Amino acid sequence: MSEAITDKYDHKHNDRIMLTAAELFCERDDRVLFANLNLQLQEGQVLQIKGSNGSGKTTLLRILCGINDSYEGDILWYGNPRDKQAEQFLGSLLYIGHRVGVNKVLTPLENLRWSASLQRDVSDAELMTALSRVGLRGFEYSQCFSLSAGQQQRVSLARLLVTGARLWVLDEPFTTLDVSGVALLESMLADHANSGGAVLVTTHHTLSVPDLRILNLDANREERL
Amino acid sequence: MSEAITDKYDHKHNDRIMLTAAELFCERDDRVLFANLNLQLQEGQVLQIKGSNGSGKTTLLRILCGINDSYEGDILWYGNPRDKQAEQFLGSLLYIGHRVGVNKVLTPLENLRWSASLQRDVSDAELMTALSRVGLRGFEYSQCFSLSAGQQQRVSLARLLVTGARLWVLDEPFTTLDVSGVALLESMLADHANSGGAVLVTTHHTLSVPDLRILNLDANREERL
Amino acid sequence: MNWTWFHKLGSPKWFYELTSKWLPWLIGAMVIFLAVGVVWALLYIPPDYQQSYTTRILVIHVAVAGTSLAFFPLMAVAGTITLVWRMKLADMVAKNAAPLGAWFSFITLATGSLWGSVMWGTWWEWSDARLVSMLFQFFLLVGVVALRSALEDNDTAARACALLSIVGCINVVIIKYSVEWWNVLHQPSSPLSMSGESANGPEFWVPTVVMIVAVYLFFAVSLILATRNEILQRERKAAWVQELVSKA
Amino acid sequence: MIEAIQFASFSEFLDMGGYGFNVWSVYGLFTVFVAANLISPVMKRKRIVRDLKRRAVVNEQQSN
Amino acid sequence: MSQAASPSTGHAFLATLKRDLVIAYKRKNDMLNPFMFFLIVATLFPIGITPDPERLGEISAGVLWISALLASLLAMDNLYRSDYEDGSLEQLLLCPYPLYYLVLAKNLAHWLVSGLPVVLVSPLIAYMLNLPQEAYLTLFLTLLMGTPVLSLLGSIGVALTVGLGSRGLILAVITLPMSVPVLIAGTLAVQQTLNGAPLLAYLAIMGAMLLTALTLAPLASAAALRISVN
Amino acid sequence: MSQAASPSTGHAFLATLKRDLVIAYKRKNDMLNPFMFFLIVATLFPIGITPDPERLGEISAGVLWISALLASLLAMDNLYRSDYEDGSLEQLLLCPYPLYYLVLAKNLAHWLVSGLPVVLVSPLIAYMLNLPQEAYLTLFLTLLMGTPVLSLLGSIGVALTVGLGSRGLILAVITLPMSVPVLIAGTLAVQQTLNGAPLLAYLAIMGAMLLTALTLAPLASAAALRISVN
Ligand code: HEM
Ligand SMILES: Nc1ncnc2c1ncn2[C@@H]1O[C@H](COP(=O)(O)OP(=O)(O)OP(=O)(O)O)[C@@H](O)[C@H]1O
Ligand SMILES: Nc1ncnc2c1ncn2[C@@H]1O[C@H](COP(=O)(O)OP(=O)(O)OP(=O)(O)O)[C@@H](O)[C@H]1O
Ligand SMILES: [Mg+2]
Ligand SMILES: [Mg+2]
Repeated sequence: MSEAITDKYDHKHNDRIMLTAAELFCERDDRVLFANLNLQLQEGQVLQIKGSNGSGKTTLLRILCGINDSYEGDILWYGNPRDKQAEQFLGSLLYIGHRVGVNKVLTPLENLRWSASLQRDVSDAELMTALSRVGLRGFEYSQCFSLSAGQQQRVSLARLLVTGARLWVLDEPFTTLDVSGVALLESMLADHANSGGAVLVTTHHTLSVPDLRILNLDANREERL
Repeated sequence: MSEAITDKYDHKHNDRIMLTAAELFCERDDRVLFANLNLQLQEGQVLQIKGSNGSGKTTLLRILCGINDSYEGDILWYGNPRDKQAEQFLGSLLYIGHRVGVNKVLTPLENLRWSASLQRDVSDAELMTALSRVGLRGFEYSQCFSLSAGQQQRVSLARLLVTGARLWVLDEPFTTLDVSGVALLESMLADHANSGGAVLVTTHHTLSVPDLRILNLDANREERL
Repeated sequence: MNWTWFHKLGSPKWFYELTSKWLPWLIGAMVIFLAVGVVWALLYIPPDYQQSYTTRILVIHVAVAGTSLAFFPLMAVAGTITLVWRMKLADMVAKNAAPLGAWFSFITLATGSLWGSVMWGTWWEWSDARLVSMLFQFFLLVGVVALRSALEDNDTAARACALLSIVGCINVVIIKYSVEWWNVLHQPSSPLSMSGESANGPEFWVPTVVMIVAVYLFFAVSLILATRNEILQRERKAAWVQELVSKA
Repeated sequence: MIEAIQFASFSEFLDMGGYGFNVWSVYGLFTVFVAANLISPVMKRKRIVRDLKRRAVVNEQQSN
Repeated sequence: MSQAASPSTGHAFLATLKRDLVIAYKRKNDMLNPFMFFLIVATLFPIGITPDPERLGEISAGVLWISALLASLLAMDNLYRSDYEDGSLEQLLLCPYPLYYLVLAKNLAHWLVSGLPVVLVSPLIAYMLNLPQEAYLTLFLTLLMGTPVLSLLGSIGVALTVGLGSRGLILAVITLPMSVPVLIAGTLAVQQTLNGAPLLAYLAIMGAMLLTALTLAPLASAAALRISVN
Repeated sequence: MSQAASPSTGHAFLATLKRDLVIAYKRKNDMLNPFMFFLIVATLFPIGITPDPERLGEISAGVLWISALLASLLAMDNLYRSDYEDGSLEQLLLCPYPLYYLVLAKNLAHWLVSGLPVVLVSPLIAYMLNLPQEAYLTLFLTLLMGTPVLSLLGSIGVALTVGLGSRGLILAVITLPMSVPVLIAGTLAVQQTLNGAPLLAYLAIMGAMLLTALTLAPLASAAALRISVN
């Protein structure tokens, strides 16, 4: 199946290939999650990772970001080993995991200000705009523990709007969003891809994003068996 | 809007009305979440509560169950005040919240055994059957921290199969489930309703369950304004 | 039994209006008693043959110390009302009583040791039950304040603090008796016992009584002022508050 | 009962029979204590009223 | 509470007890740590205060009790925390049996795992700290009766603070004053035995404390849990 | 580490420092509690050991140091816990700046909030425990230099244990042995001052400890965090 995906790539634009994973192998508790997994992500692409519960989506994302390093295989960033250029890689990466990184005591604004500062310098006006774009106008100064589950998720989505990161890695960002939230996030993904960024996203939803590519971990596994 | 819903009720079967909420009012941080909210739930019904993020779905469920008691209004259980017959009410209730009540250190089997014991006496064979029905065969003896997000959610769903509770209250039970998991849960809801149970569920999904009734908190709010 | 008076008592509006009427009188009385008490104590109490002019400390100490013992019972009663009847007013009083009580306890400790340094030649004495139990009353009150500020939800905080106040009230009593008992068995009764002070004549106890009344009045005024603020804040959406504010 | 004023001179008054530090500390503390616990609620009340007024104005503007 | 003695309440009690013991067993440290903490804190004193055996002997009873108290306090944090975080506490509250018994089951499991080992190792540490021999039995018995009281009291504090982000310290600030009477009774008993007083009177007092705590503290904890989860 | 001194690293350092101070300020107790804990634990000793001022004076230096150590230990729990639980820690690890500085910022904020108040109140408690007057300055200065070391060392322990369900105790078991040298140096300094030895030598030792901890401990903490989050 690795070929199946690789074949679709546009080999003329190799310099636009951001992230490459080659021959990834990961096993947990004696269960092989994936073996021989290859994937490439180009600028301007949205790649959805699908798979049944426990198929290894979260694990794959964490491996690609470098949070988890119990894997075998190569991960390349613009053609060179990712770990050799950690600074550039991390400077272009934004990861939002299952746990979204929102402190409950701080307000949405304070949370966003700190997250942004880890990547670049952002003015408060920009932060406020981002917050109201994700539907948190009026909640900028409430402490986050008093927000609903979906509202907390929205705080983390505001990070997408203020970061300069080119590569977004999102682990189930749709879970608690309502219909308008889902539409908003889909449009954000499309915009990002349009402007040359790339997105890696896991979700069980059926995404409506133009030119969506899908990697199905279950298929990968079945083929292997 | 209260009439809108009430009118649909089958007034001949008043003795089949499990749960009634009359004139519920709740406000948090000076924001009125709902006022004048009326709802009735009969045996055999599935009621989905909809609403945008922060509209008060979670709060409503917790109020109905009695976890949260900062509300005004009356809640009746088979026509009598809920709090006067807490034992019967709690004996017929199963609540699964955002946090699903799965201990990470224990195995799915141990988790389920304890949850079940809080309601009734269940044999291990029954528990194992329930676990494999929710797709956790082979994971019965793994510790839960090593399960994926969706698998942990499935552990909590197994409780639905072993409890004798007539009223299920589920807060966003679909979030991390894959396609097969969603189908499974929907069939479980339908079965439960068929056998005379009742379900209160919040989700942003479009549920495919026969005879689904929907309460939209946003509509409620707009009408009020 | 007719409970209307009870519910009326629980109405913040009723309390606010009632105290509006009483406050001027209370404040007036407080100022008079404080002035008379302080002037009398400082200028007119004759020196004790043994304690010289330090009896002037005692005037303040006794008044503050006596009042500080009222806080835990007050908070426990208010807490019970909060837990059982959910009366908002009781919690508003309890909320403001805790920090004020911590202040009172602290001043008791400070004036006590300022006097102790003269009388006993030491600022602090671990073997005295009254001192130790007062110190722990201070700790417990700070604990209540800390818990209040830690819990974000008003309703949760109210009930949690109510429970802690009740437990704490019992605890202060137990600590006091256990320290007493501990020391009685430990060593011959402490030579530093506070009771049975030199037989003081009226030239001493009259200003003391004046001061006690003054401090009680001050306690009432301060607590009422703080509670009224609390009412304004929590009832800010009520029509009568908005009307009141627009006139202010 | 009220004897004469107990001090002949002001410096004697300050000295309090050698215990000036203790006596004046107690009265100083007491003054701070009373003043703080009266002034702070009064100040707070001013703040609250100002805040509520501002809010009322904002609300009015919004509803118009 | 009408169902108090019904077989299913007992069933839920046992299931909860067993669950908590299994969790502790799986975590392993839960059992080892209070014990290690007790050991380490007790050894801080010879280092920080004095290594002289005679002077150590004089302070050893107090040091042992204070170490036990702190160990018990630190161990408390585990009592309801993970249940709160994963939502099990809501299940507990929504269970049709009286919360009193379930809280009691949790407290019992907790003491078996964190209090009992401390009591069992205390003679060893007493020896290391040069406690006079006559006091061993008293120390052991008072700790045996006193540590459950500490657990039961601590449980109230944990229940009140379980929803807070910053834990540990506020718990200590609430719980330590409540433990002082136990500390006094315990050290007093040891001291008096050294002075030749009869042991029984002190044990009676400890027993009374334990009984009172057993009946009242779980009620307070249960109420506190309801408040915290709200 | 090539970017170490770039303005953006400094920006991230300040932002993190400020964030942690704001969180502490909002929680309020974070600031009050280490202080109260220190006070309360220190009062347990007169009650548990002896109220006799003379004997208290002998043990007071040790008691103060041990209480400070325990207060610092208990306060540690807040350091990375909530960041781990809400996912902020992953953000920290995936940030392009050297983790060393960010960890240092978090440690600094933590000490300012929980260590400094303990140092400031120590003379009062020293008085209540009847510490001989000549030792005040030494005690104060050694605590001022010693508590940051305790924080920095504790940070390693917290970072290692941040992923564990049962906290508190395992942390203590890891951290306390590491803190013993600081305890020894601190109490020794006080003792020696009482014997008339010059203060400066001890301060130099403390200073050396502080410098070493400042350069090495955050590196160890950073590595430990990477391991824990994995
Ligand atoms: C920090 C030290 C002290 C504390 C915490 C303290 C505490 C108290 C308390 C709580 C009371 C109120 C008792 C009541 O109204 O029933 C009181 C009263 C009193 N105190 Fe103190 N005290 C301290 C030092 C002293 C000293 C040094 C003296 C003088 C030797 C003293 C003499 C008195 C007297 C005469 C009374 C009033 C008489 C009585 O109610 O027994 N106190 N103190
Ligand atoms: N502890 C709290 N204190 C104050 N306000 C709160 C608290 N919890 C929730 N709220 C407020 O109540 C509102 C409703 O929250 P709730 O969690 O019920 O929403 P929800 O409908 O479940 O949303 P979601 O779809 O995001 O889960 C939110 O606007 C939130 O700000
Ligand atoms: N810490 C761990 N230790 C051992 N095994 C683990 C651990 N974490 C995950 N696993 C195993 O790895 C597998 C994949 O987990 P992962 O979280 O990546 O799944 P997922 O595809 O994200 O599933 P979901 O859709 O439920 O989120 C699971 O079967 C799980 O048992
Ligand atoms: Mg996942
Ligand atoms: Mg919700």
